[in-house]
Amino acid sequence: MTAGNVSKYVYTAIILFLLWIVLTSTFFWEEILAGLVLSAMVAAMGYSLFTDKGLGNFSPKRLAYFLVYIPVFLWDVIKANLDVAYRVLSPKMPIKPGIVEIHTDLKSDIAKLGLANSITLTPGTLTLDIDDDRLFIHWIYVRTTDIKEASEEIGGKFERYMKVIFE
Amino acid sequence: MIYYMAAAFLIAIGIYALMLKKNMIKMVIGLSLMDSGVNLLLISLGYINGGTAPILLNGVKPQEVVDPLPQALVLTNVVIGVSVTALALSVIIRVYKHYKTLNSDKVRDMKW
Amino acid sequence: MIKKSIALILIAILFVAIFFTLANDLPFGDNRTTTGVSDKYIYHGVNDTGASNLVTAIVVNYRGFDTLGEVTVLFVAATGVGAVLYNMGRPAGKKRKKTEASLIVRTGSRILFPMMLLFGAYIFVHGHLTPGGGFQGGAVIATAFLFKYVSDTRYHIDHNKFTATESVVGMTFALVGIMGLLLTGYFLFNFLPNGSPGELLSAGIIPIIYVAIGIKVGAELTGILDNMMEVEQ
Amino acid sequence: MNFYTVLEYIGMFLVFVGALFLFLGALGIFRLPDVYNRLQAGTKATTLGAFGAIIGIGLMRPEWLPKAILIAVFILMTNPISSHALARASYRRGIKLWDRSVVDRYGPYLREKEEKEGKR
Amino acid sequence: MVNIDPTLMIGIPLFMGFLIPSVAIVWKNSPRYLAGFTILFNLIASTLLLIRSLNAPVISVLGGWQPPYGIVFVAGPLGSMLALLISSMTMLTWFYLPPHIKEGNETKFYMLFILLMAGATGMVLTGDLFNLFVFTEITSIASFSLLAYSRGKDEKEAVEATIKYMIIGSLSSAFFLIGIALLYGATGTLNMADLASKIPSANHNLVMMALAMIITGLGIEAEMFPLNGWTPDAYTGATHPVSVMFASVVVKAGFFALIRVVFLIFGAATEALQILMIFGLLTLFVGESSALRQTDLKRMLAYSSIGQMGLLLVAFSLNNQTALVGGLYAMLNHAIAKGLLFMAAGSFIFALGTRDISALNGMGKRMPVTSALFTIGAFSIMGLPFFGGFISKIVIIAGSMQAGTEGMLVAILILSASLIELVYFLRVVHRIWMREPEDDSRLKEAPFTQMFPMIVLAAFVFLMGIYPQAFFKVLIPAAQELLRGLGTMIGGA
Amino acid sequence: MTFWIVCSGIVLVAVFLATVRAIAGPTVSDRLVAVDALTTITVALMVILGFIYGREIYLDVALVYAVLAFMGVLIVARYMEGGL
Amino acid sequence: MDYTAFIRPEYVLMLLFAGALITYFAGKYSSMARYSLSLLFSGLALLMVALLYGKNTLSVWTPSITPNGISMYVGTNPLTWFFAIILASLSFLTIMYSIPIMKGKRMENWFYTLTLLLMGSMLGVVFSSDLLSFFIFWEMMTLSSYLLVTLAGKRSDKAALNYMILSTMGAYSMLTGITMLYVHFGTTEFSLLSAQIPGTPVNFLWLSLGLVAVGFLVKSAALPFYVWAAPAYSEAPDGFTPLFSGALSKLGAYGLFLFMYVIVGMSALIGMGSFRGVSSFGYAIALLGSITAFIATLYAIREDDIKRLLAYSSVSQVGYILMGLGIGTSLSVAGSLYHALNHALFKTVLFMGAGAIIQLTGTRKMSEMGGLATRMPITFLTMLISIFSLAAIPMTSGFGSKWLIYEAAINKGFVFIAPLAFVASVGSFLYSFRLLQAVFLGQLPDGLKDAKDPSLLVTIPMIALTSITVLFAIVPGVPLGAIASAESYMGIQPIQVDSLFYFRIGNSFGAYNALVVMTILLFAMLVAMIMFAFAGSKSKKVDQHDTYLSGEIYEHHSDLGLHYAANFYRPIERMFEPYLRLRLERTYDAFGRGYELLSEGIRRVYSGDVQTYVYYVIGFLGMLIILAGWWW
Ligand code: NA
Ligand code: NA
Repeated sequence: MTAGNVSKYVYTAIILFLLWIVLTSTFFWEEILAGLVLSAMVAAMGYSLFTDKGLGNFSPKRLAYFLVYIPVFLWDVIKANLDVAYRVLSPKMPIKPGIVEIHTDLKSDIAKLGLANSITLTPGTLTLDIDDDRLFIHWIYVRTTDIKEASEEIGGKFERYMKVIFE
Repeated sequence: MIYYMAAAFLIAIGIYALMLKKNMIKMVIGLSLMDSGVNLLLISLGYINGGTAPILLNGVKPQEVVDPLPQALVLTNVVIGVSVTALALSVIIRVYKHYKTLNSDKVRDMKW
Repeated sequence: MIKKSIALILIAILFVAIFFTLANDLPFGDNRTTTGVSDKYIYHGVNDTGASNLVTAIVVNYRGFDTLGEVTVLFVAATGVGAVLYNMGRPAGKKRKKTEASLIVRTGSRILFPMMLLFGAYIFVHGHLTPGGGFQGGAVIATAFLFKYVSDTRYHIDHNKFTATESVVGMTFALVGIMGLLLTGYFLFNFLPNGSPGELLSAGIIPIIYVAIGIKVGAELTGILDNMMEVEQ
Repeated sequence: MNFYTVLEYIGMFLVFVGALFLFLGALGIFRLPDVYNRLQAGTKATTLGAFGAIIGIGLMRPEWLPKAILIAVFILMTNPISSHALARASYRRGIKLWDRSVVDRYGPYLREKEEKEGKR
Repeated sequence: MVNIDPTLMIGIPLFMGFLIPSVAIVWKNSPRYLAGFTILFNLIASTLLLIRSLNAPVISVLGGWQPPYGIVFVAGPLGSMLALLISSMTMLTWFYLPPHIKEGNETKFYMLFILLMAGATGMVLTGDLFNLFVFTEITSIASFSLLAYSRGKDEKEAVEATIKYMIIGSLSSAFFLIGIALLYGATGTLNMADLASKIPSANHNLVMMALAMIITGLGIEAEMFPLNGWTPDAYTGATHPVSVMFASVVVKAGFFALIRVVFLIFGAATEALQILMIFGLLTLFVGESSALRQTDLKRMLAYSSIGQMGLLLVAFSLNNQTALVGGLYAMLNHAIAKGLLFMAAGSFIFALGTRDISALNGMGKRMPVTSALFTIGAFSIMGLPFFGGFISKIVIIAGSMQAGTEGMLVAILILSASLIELVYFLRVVHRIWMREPEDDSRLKEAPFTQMFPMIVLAAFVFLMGIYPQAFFKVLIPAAQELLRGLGTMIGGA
Repeated sequence: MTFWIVCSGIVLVAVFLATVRAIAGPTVSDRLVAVDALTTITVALMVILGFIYGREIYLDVALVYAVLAFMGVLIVARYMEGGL
Repeated sequence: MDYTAFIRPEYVLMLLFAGALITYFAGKYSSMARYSLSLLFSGLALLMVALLYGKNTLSVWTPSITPNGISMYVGTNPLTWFFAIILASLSFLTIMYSIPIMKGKRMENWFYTLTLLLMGSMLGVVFSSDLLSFFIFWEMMTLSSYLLVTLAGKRSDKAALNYMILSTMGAYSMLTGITMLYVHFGTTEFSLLSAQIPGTPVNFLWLSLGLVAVGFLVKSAALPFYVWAAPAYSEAPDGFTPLFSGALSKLGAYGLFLFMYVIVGMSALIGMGSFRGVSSFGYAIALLGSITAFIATLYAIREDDIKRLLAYSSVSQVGYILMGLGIGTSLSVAGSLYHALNHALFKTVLFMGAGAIIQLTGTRKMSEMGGLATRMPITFLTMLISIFSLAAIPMTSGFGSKWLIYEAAINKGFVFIAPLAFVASVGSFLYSFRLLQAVFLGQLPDGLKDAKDPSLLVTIPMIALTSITVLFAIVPGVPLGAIASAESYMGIQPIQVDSLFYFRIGNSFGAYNALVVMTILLFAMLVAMIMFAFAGSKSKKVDQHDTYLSGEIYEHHSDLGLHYAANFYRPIERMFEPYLRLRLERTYDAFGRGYELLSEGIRRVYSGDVQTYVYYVIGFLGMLIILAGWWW
């Protein structure tokens, strides 16, 4: 077992154990013990794919970015939701849908997933597919069909966070 | 009462699928529907007005809970239903391989 | 047409019969008989078995034998699916001729898979405390594996490992039953202390059985999925 | 007005907003013209709605909060995945865009890819 | 004397069922021997159980919860006898298996095989209605799987039969469960003895509705007309040893379940008995008449089985001791003789490559031993003297005569059906011995391992014909048990 | 109490609208979109009901339901694009 | 050592069953062993049966075999012995006769095994002293005789199957009746049963006795069950037919004697209703017997096939036996028993002779035979005497028995039975004459120029039986003595037998003195023969094909039906043609075919479509639900 794998395994086990604590919401020793055993067992079954970086994910910078990203993202989501709400409620339904292409510089799959999900969750845009660095986005109100512009408009902000958090 | 109605309705729908749908997958779905109906029937049998789930934690009193036995039976029956459905679908895969159809009318080499 | 009307008449008869029998003779909401057995479960279940979840108390303890039977049903069905679909799969090592899943789904499965496994484990470990149980937990575990299949056309399980796991947990369940017989003269007798209700290590043999069932069901359902996924159209 | 009461009111607010968004999402699904647009509404608004409602309940019952967050986060992680999968599958299955859609970059890409694979 | 707890007859097969696949990974041929060992265990256990239960019913409380709160196993003479029948027929079929199951996954076959036995054993021993449902499902699902096992030439028919059987079988289990639910709603209990004591005071409508559901549900398993559409296909499509298991084990357990529910729970409700009587007679005639015109050997045997099940239904619904003893005797005889017939037919078909009856011309010269064994089975089913079927026939007739004028009519109908049966079996036997074969070559007889079970069965057919007292020793208490009802046996709680 | 009635009422209207789409279609995808939304709504509703009845166990149910529903939609989607 | 300890009926049966088994295995390897063993076993059995004369035994031969602890009994008594000795001797002689006749035939080894088995089961039927063993042996007898018929190969298939089906039908009817008796009285042993009979409801007796009688009437080939007989007798292997017709056909009569007179008893029988002092039940039997005798005679007259002719003759003669049996007077019962004996003697000889001739000529058509009298003198002579006996020509024992039966019928003034019997008797004279004429007289066909008598193994049994026929004609007291004791066993007033040579039955009407009648008739015959001898030179010899050709000589075209024998009794046939066309066989065939057709329809219920089955299930449940609402 390489050092990288150990790191991945430990990271996975820790995340799973945290998940367990959240699930049980108790600190009885029995539950903790069960959580440790089960996390260790389950981690063994999935650690190799669960993470690319292993314990590297716990670097303070990443964590900090992650914590900042949450409110930023939520705010975007709420903003965009209001936008969609307006379009849905408006009797004329002011929509101008279409599928545009955008590009990303992200390399890691997990980062791309983060990006794609963020885009999807942000109302108005929906990730249809990813192929390498090309993302196809269904846009409820197409403002531009240019790849560069669209990339910045749709995913730019998220991409910057993702780059730090996952790469 | 609506539960009884729903249970009877599910059973009836299941039988409807069995009697009038030629597609064998739909027939199997009909069986599953019937099964759900039966499960619902069992659950509703054990209900008491104002009853709650029979888990005696957080100060729930025995008088307040619904009859746990039908629920236990349903748990068992659900698994049985899943098993049968899985097996039926696998068999249908093989039927399809040989007959190239799922129409029950056509799958009748053996008769009389 | 005649066929359809006959069908509809029969269905109507059945519907009316079932519904009105229930409605008239088992008035909804107040038919928990006091002469029946359930009062025993409701009033003494927690003391008898140590499980706060009375359904669990019944499923694993009072009527544990049904559950053993139910595990067997699933086992038989899984074996049956294997036997039915035997030799219908793709040749070893060949990938299924199917559209690949997108990167999003694939990557999603990488992250969610271990989490779902842990959910499953959580559910069957707490079976005696929550509405979950071995089957539900097992189903979640199988769902995790299903996610794998759905997101990766090359995915396949290690049959030997699964078989061995299934065997061990299955035998554990049977052995717990036989141990009860040997120790007390009753098959499936709860020979462990009940502990205090509500805690993880309570309810005697129930958690052991539920863990066994959980793993078994998970493996079993996964086996069924594997068999079905491997079928070459 | 103690801390818990405040939390409870915040929670109630969140639940109410959540419910509203659930309604908006459903309305979007009901009203919008094609699968893709409906997905837009369905994913976003309902996810946010559910998120709000669940967190809101968590705030009203703080001992449930961890589990509530877990559920909410799970929804947040899975809903975009399933929506994406649905959209992709719909497109590949040939479900057309709304006829007043303005641009389609995905169709040409798919044809191009098919040709490449066909050559191989 | 060693006592083996009846629950182990379920526990051990389950344990072994779980064990077999793992051991098979390292030792490929182990499933056969492990299965054989398991069956042997059950055989020994059921023999001991039968001996014990003749003195007093053996009651095994599962999990230590006294009835009606827990599940009980109640092994009276009747249940134990059936358990013994099941394990011994499974054992004999085990000998017969090898060449017939080569095409598929043998490990899985053996797992299903012992689980089928366990399921059927559970069906006859359990004293709890819902548990009966669970075991019925185990048995059914194992049967479905074994039925679909055929590969090669018969595969197409096997899967067709399986899907039919599955659809009808699942329908039956749904109705059975509705019946159970209604009974639970009416009485609040699932223990059979407890039910028996509570039903008289329970809501009559509910009980009757439950009865209708249960008769429909279990009638399918018991091959009652018109619920038996699946039967001929299943017998025909199954690989030969599985047909044997169907005729000798599965249907017997299903039939027993039906009878037990009607007799024990409903205290031999006269309405139910009338229904069983009428449909028993119909089953008898439809089965025998359909067999009359068959050109397919296995299908003919299948219809004959249906007819025999009808006979059993009639015998049991006569509801007097003589008829019950006769019915039980017929049940045993049919299990043994029809098992023998299916085995011999399997050997014929295996050697000839066709199920066509006309191919049997002159088989007496080409496969003399198998032909002789087939003939013995046929004679027993036909009810010729010195074979088991004779005794069962005359005892059933005697029983029906006790039922007054209607009984007389029943006797005449039974005998008329018996005449039809005689005709078509005679035609086959006649072909085998009296016709000249088209191809005079000797065919290879089955190997001794396969011959052995057939010879044992033939010996039993004879034994039943010439020394019936041995069997009456068990059957008379068994019939009395049925007549008495379970209610008085373990008295509710 | 009024609050819960109002909230439930809003959610029920949502359920109704989504159900209409689920029945009306017109394509399988449309129905599936509606079902997907319905499952999300249901999860939220379960949590709310758990609060109303004061039983934490509803949360466990909701979690399992969320997992299974997600997989359900995903499977159908993959099936539609020929990925199974 | 006291050998008499072994002279018990159960040992006879064991000997024969073991013998059958031994013969089968030994016979597989050596034909000599097969012949000698079967002769040995049957001979030994015959000897033991003979030594049983005058004994009365009853013993349990099995432990209880039913749930209620029924045991099985065998025993012997005068009635039993009378039938047993006939059966045993015929069996023995038939085996002897079969050795040359069956040589090299299909499944020869099985023939001997089955014959021994049949002998055992026939003796079992008469020895059994309870209902159950009676029925078991009866079934065994049916089965082994069925198998013997099928030995003839494919041509006998249909006949054998019909025989089996009808027999089984009869047996099941019998079983129903037997079970009624058992369930009503709680015992199966004959003497215990008969002790309980008085006071039994009449309806019950009618029903049970009627059901039982059906079985016997089938075996006796009485109306309306005779349809199996002609094909089965004629298609059976030649070695088996004599036994089949001579011995086996008597068991129906035995069964009737047993149930009517031994078990139910005369008084209870009369109690069931009577007609001119004869029990109604018996009258019905007698009536059936007489009609059977009449109709079968008509068929026999038409037959060209020698075995079929004899077969119909058997049916007709058994009809006489039933007639006497049914009337139930001292005279008629004696006649019936006596006729059973006579028929066994002469019909066996006739079938043996026919078998020998068929083997020789390779045909069963009488129209292809002729002129064999000189080539086969022994066969001719034995058959001639038997034919006389069959035709009841005075001076033969056949005359005596028929005379007794007529007299009984006339005595009772049965205006229907007596004339029928008389006409039948005339008929039997007609076909006997045809047989005689067609086979032995006239010209010899070209193929048969070097025909000669069969081997000693064939002729010895024929001579032996013929000698007995002749002997009993002279000393009727010997058989009648045995008959008288059988009658007294049955509770019927026995006929008086004064001495071996002379008997006289006193009654209100008159007396029959065998010696006197015989002497007178013998004298008349002599006169006739002398007249024929004198006139012989004046008679013209006519070719057998000369019937319709006005003396013009044609080539022999027997296939044109121009042979003398082909339309021998054309005028009589023409008379009955319309009635004979309504053959009962057609009805049975139509029923059989109809049922098969019905079955073909019934099995369409299994349509193969699972959905249909779902309809059945739901329909069934719907019906139950409706019933549940309606009945309950
Ligand atoms: Na649980
Ligand atoms: Na979702």
